[in-house]
Amino acid sequence: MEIFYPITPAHYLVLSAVLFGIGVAGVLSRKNLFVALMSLELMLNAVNLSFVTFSRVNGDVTGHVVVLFVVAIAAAEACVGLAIVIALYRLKEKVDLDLFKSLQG
Amino acid sequence: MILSILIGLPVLGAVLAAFFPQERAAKTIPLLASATTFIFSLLLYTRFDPANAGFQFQEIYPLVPRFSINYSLGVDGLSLWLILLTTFLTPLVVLGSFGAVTQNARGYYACLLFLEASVIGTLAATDLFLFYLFWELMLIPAFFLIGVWGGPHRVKATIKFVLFTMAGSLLMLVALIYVTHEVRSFDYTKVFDYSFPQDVQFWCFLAFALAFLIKVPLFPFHAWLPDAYTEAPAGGTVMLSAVLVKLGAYGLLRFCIPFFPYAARAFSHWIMLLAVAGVVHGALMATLQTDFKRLTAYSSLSHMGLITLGIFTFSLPGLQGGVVQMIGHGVYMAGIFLLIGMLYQRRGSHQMDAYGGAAQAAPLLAAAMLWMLLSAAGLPGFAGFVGEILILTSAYKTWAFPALVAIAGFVLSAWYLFNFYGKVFLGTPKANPDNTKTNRKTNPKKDEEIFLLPDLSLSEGLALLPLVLAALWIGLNPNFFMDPIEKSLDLKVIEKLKPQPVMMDFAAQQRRLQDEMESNRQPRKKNNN
Amino acid sequence: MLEAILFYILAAVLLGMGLLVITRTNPIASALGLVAAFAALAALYALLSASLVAIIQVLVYAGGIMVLMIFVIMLLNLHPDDLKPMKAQGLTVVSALMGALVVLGPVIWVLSPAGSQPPAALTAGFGDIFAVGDKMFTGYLFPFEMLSLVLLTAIVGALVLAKRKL
Amino acid sequence: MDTFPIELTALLPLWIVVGGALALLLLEALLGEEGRKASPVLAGTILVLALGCVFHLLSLKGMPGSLFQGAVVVDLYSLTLEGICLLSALLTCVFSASYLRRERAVTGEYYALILLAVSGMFTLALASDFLTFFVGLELMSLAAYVLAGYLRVQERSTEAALKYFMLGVFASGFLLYGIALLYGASGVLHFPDLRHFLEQGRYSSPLVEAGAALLLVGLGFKVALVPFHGWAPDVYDGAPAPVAALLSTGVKTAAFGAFTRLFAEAFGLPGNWVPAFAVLAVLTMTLGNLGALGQESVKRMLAYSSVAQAGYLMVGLSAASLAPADDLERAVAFYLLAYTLMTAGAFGWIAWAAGKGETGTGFEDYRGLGLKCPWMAFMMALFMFSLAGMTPTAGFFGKYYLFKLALDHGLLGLVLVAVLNSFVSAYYYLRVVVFLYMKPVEGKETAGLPAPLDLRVAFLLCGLGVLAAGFLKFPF
Repeated sequence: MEIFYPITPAHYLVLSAVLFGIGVAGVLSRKNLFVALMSLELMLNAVNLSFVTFSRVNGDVTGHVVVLFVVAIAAAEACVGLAIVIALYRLKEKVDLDLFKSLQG
Repeated sequence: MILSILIGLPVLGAVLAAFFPQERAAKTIPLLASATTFIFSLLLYTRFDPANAGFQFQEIYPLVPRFSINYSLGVDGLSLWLILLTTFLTPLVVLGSFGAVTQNARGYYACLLFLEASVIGTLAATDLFLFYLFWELMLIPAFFLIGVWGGPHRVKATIKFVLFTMAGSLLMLVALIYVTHEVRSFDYTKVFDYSFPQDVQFWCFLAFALAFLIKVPLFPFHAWLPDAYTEAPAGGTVMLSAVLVKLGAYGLLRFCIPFFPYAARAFSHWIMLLAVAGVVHGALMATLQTDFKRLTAYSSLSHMGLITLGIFTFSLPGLQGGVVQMIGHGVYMAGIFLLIGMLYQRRGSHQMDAYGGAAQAAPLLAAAMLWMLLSAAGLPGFAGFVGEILILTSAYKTWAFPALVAIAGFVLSAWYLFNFYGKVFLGTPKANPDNTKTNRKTNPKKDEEIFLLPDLSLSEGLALLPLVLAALWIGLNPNFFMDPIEKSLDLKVIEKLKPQPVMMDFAAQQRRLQDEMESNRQPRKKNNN
Repeated sequence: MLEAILFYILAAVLLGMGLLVITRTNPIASALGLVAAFAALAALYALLSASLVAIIQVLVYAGGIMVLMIFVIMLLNLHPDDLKPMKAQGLTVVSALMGALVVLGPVIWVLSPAGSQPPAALTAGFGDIFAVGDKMFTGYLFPFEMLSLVLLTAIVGALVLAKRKL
Repeated sequence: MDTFPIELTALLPLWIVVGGALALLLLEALLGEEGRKASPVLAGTILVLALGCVFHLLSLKGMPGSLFQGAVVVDLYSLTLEGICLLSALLTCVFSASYLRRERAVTGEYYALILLAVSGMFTLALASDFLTFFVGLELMSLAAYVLAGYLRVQERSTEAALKYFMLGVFASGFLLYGIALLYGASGVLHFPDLRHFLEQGRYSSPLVEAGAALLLVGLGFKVALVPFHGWAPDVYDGAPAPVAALLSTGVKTAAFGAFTRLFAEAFGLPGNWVPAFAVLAVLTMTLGNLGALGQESVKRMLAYSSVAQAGYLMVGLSAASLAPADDLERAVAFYLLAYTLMTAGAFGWIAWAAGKGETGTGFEDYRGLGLKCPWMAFMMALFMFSLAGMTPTAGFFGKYYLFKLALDHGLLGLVLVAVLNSFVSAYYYLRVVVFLYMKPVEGKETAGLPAPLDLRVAFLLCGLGVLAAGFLKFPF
């Protein structure tokens, strides 16, 4: 029982690591662009959880500042990512990563 | 300033030739530039002091001050004749190419002059870094010369040539970085005075020697040579055989042996054996060829093996013989390859079968060729003789076995050279392959035109005359060439090769160097203030 | 004890929703899963005394980014046939997950000093808008200024990529 | 003004570039068609102005060091990186001007995005804490994603953008995770603080190592080190050629420059990183070169070559924990300068020679071009010689300094591998020259391509730079 209770920062870190892993798995396995984009968001959020946890551990709000920055940057990335999806959709009428093979080799 | 001007003049000529709008001027500018360079280079001979073994005509300017790389030039006995050989041959090559090169002539001459400049730079550099700069720089014009104006398989030949040479020089670069880091200087004399520990000597010798032996080329590293010589245009072949390969031998004399004497002595027997193997291999391959340009390429390989043999006897006559043979080889190979180019220009073939009885149609050409072949075969009184005898006798004294094999190789060389002469110039005249059978129906010609093989033109004759005279001059008066360089060879190579009585303690040497650096640094600081 | 119960509930929601995101065929379902995951994250932040971050998480992520994403999904109005179900990629998912668990989790668990040390005592107002704002506008003023350019770039970039005529 | 000015003026180049980006956007919005025509000129002027400013700052005595409470550091190294990035952007602008006219895709936003990317590069070059570093990286990358997909009517361009974006954000995730772990271990974000923390040796967990390793993975993706390079050939190949010039030079310069500063200054732990970096170096060089060997498109060959070139940089970086930071930064900065001149030149040349829609990027397409356009072809030959590391070009000096650095610190084996690689690379670089000059023209004769004056001037400067860079006095 000792590893389940009491809750320590390490619990949060493991949670964050697993969430990161889910995000990575999503990016690697899903060919649907939207899902890939959402998986990227999951990865960034997992990191945010780590930052907040470390902030709590160190008793220093620098981590919170970083998280706010990351939120803004994630918004910017989502914006550009969705724009790319729209541009692609105009060319192909599909949003599947598998369809874009002209550059391989 | 003489040396800088010698490098600068051809560069200037090359730039002018490349930029000048008129194709006609493209011929006169390079000729003027190279001739001026030659005349100017005579100053080197007249002002050279044979009693001084050190560098003369020195110039030093900082090039990359932060790494204390200097633009420093100098000439001593080792490089004197090779520079003069280069400046002597270039105008002749330019003159000899007038008829042969018609397409993109401006680029051709620019490359030729650029090559001359980089060769002179390589020979005159007394800073190791500068030497490497020029050494690698030679590749670029040579790459273009073979690749653009060469024969049908030129691309393969030029890539092979560049890659072989590069492979060697890159390893040399690593060794060079190592050596100069150890000595903490790029200055030739500093490295020269330093004695390296034995294991360092071994590896660095191998790395340096590989670069130079590929260039010479020594027996197993020669695969680039037949292709490059055969495919290059006549002028390019002359530069390759008469000048570029000499730089390999020069590198051995200048860097490899004096820097790493211990390793040089340890490897000398192996290299002598390989040199002799090259002599025999070249000779045997030459007898098998039906293409006479390829034949001559192999004979050149064979003769370069002899030069390497002479150098690695480590005796004064052997070294002198090597240097004289370099000059002689440069002159007669230049002659032979120019003449081959002229034959090709007339018939469009390098096959011995395509010719026959050429002496009747072109007596002057035949006479010049005979003269050069006699030199090459080492007939007494001609350019090849003195060097050969000196090398063979001193090699015999050092180690009899390879010398005897080399003599056998030389007998063979007389045979294939005269076989070539006989097939091409004697016998019954053969028709020009361009005008035979199928061609004749569509393009009927008179009988005279079929056998047409015009004699030397004025510019061709002018290009060959100095070579003919030089071949004789070297044969008749070898001391003219040997005396000025004796002192340098003796002090810079042989002295260094004698086993050192007391090897200086390595740590002490490092300390001494560091002290020297400190003491150098301090006065400079004062000056700044 | 309360913290532990909350933590486990939230962790279960977070991971469950995360898995939902990467396994659903319909992107709308994924998006809704993501919203739920973000909400759980916000609650976790609150548990870690990061009040401002928790609020921003809800406002910006759930309120902004997700709306944008759902909007685009609706805009493109994809035909269900276009959305291929996940093929035999379960293996990739499992391996990536296992990798993350096997490598990252234990490394942090076992080796992190944070795992065994009690967290630092908190000052009053830790993680509220004053503390964070104070930090952001003193030590991190320069990157904050640059952040405005990031947003500008995103706007211009989206415009360039998505407008009809070049 | 002989000594260094205060904070705001020390960052003047950055302010100029940011102001320029805003001005270009306003110009496009207010003047429309007229503004479009003027935008390349305006962008060029701004970049030249900023470059002049950088040169002026370089010539001043007494660098201010860190500013904005340690967020940025202005020293000779960061100023030099700024100069190189500006050079890259300036060349890109010149190459783009005629390229975009040909593709009928001129907009003011394009140049504004270039300037925004440059401000990201500056931020990255100046960064002295992880947050600034990350923001700079993202600013640069976002602009780069958009630029890669700028010709969105072309499938290859949009695809390049997608691939670049996906892997870029993916890499950012790892990078950020690495930063989080480092922050967790040390509680600080500033590089000097981190170094201080590490030097005290108080940390007892591999959290630092794990963080730094994740950071390495993230940066490895960004600068395309093998095995994280998969995206690079596709992106450089698919992006419009002038953009590829910017992506492979300016973006890489900033990322590598910051990478170097990070590992030379923040993680100055003796010996720790040598094996990891050496393995990355060997893999990157070897696989990059092998990839380039088999290509039939010059543009794609250049893409692989830029991967291989990153490997040579890694050879120098392998000495990061052994050599003094100054020596390392100097060697890296010089190589980046040389690399920028030759690679940007080569991609720019492709932009010129490939024709409308970039249809002619194969080796075969350049048969005999050397005879039709001798001077333009000669420039390409010069870039190829430089990339192959032949003397006396900048490429040779760059490699020389890097290899010397590694060799001086005992990495003989690594240098031998590097030398072997540079030998292999000579083959495919020279192949370009062979096609330009040594292959007979087959089929129909095509007329020589016209080259506008601005292009010619840019190539001439590039060529002269390649020839002279090794002999010029370097800022530090």
